[in-house]
Amino acid sequence: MQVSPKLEVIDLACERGDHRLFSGLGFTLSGGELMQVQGENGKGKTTLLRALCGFVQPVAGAVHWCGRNVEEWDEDFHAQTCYLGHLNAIKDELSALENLLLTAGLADVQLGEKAALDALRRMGLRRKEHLPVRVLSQGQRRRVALSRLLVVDAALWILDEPLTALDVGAVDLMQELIGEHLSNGGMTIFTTHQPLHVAGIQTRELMLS
Amino acid sequence: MAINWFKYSAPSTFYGLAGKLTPWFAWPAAVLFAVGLYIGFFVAPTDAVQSEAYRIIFIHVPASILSMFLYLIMAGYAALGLIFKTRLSSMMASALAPTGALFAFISLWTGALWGKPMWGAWWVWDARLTSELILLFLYLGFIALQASIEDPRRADKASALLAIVGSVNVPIIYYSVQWWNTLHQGSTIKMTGTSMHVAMQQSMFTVLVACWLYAIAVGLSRVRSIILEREANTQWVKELPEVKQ
Amino acid sequence: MSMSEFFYMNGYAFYVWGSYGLALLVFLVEIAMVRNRRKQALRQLRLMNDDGEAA
Amino acid sequence: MTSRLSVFGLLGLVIKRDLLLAMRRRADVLTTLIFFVMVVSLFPLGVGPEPDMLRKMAGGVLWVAALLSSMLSLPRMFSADHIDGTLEQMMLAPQSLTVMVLGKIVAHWMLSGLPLVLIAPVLGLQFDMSAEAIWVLMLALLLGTPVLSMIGAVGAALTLGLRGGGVLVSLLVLPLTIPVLIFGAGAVEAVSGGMDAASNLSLLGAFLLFALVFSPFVASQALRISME
Repeated sequence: MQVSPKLEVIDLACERGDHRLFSGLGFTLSGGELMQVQGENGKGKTTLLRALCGFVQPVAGAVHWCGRNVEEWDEDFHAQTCYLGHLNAIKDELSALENLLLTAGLADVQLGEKAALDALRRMGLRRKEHLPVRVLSQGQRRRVALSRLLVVDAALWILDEPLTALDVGAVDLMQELIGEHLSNGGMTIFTTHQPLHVAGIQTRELMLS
Repeated sequence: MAINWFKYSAPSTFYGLAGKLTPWFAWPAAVLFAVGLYIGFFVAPTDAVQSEAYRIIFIHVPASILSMFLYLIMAGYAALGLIFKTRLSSMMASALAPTGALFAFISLWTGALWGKPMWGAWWVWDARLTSELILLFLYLGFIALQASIEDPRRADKASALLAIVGSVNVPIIYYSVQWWNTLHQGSTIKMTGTSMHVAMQQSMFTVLVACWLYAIAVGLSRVRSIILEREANTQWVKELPEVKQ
Repeated sequence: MSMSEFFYMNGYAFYVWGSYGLALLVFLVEIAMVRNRRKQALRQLRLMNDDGEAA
Repeated sequence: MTSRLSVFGLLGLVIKRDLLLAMRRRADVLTTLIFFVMVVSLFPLGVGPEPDMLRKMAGGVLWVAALLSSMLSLPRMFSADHIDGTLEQMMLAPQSLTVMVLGKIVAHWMLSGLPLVLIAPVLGLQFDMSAEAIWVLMLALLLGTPVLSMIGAVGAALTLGLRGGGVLVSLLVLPLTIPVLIFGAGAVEAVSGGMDAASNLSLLGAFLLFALVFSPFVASQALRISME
């Protein structure tokens, strides 16, 4: 039985050091929804996203996925999320293709070389697939990192500044990808300092202050 | 009559409690030190073999015992803090570490000063002295790890894990050093227990109790400072009379 | 037993008093350290409080 | 849910990945090995070339040098993955972190411990060791160096991303490795003294099993603490 995925944040509070970043935070995100986390620097946008992933232990409150606390979900929850942080999580020594294949392997996704190449080409990395990532530009590296979204079948995308270093074409591509993801019943929560609009989707906004 | 222990595990309550308790440990410690050393120096007779030099054991043995036990207690507190997320236990662990390290240092120093007249060498690779040295290293590692992590919560957890790994290792280290020692037929400090004069035992025991009380008193007052440092942003700290003045 | 005999320790004065002297020194230093830490913590807190009231 | 990789599949994947990365950056592996050879070669220069004395020291010297060179490579075990964000992704992977950590430990040992085992006979000859002693030395190193990588992994995970982490990790790990040093060097010494090394070697084997059971889990917990 396929349950429609749902992310619930209940009365969440997080601290950095002794400093309370936010408290009493609550929202629900269902399939097909897009949420942008807003707030000035240092208000805890990244911390919130990391708390959703389970990197940061919240001081109070809980995160529920499909009605169950994510602490109980453990690895099954991770199989349904894809997190992209400030860091690209790619290896300079390896080629774009090798990086993507390894990423997929660790994420437990059966990925053939053909599919991996397709994903990279879709991200605009044609003819760059076999180059060591070392020689690619910042924007191209970001594209390699983003190609993970295409191969990992995750319902929840958690994207921290996904548009960093991307050019206009790539931003359009990202908007398109997110649109497809949402129309397939997925959901996305992200932060950005650049405008990101997905055609036909009302972006929900969450203000941290 | 049920005492609510959890009430006392809140740093705000414990701060006051520790302040009240400290003198109750500190003064008896001072008195017992005086009594123990009086017995040790004036009542206990001169040893036939070691002459007066044996009187070093009245401080050496209690310091060694304390350094070992404090490590285990520290690891226990750290583990409690890690498992039950009680901040106070983690604070207790970090409050005990310097005291334990200093006892290990005293034990090494007095061991050396005892070894010189007995075996003619400042340092013998005796099993107990070697273990004590390794114990000091373990303490230093714990303190260094805690000092180099800025976020106190990560520092607590990381050092707790280290202390647990360390305390699992302590018996292994102890027995391997002992095995190594017998293999190399090194000299071993032996105090023929049964022939010890009653006054010697009394003195050593009294100093041991004094050391315990001292360690508790110092630990309690250090944990008070740690509470103040960690809870600096809370209202109850700001309202303390000693802060307000 | 005279005082000088007691301090002479039958020739082991250096070892015996060296041990107890150091132990005493360590205890005193540690007590001083603990007191100093408390003083520092309180000073820090008062400074923070002053800031808070000024702001 | 998804089709899970088997434990061994995952283990193999992580090991293959780390070895592949190391092959692209061969210098790192070589520096550890060269360091080991250098430290061992310094001892005769320091204490004199009398074969009798060297033979007696050989086991201890080689073991201390192995300990130091494995400390040298420890900080690298997780730091590269930490800096580029791969570690975050590993922790988010729908697979057991403990198994992944075990994979990294095995890879670390293959790159830093195994080369030492293989070069040890050459160094043993420098110290005029008997053939039998060299065999026992290799066997002891084969059993003991994985333990160093395992204990080291806990230290490396605890000091992840800290200032001065490199020195700190040695400070934390070295005292814990003393039993390995004692029994490792003891095995060589026993054989040189005409005794049986079996008890030493079986104790080393016991340490290996003990560390194998606990250290990957403890190291993965340490990583979680450090990543928060």
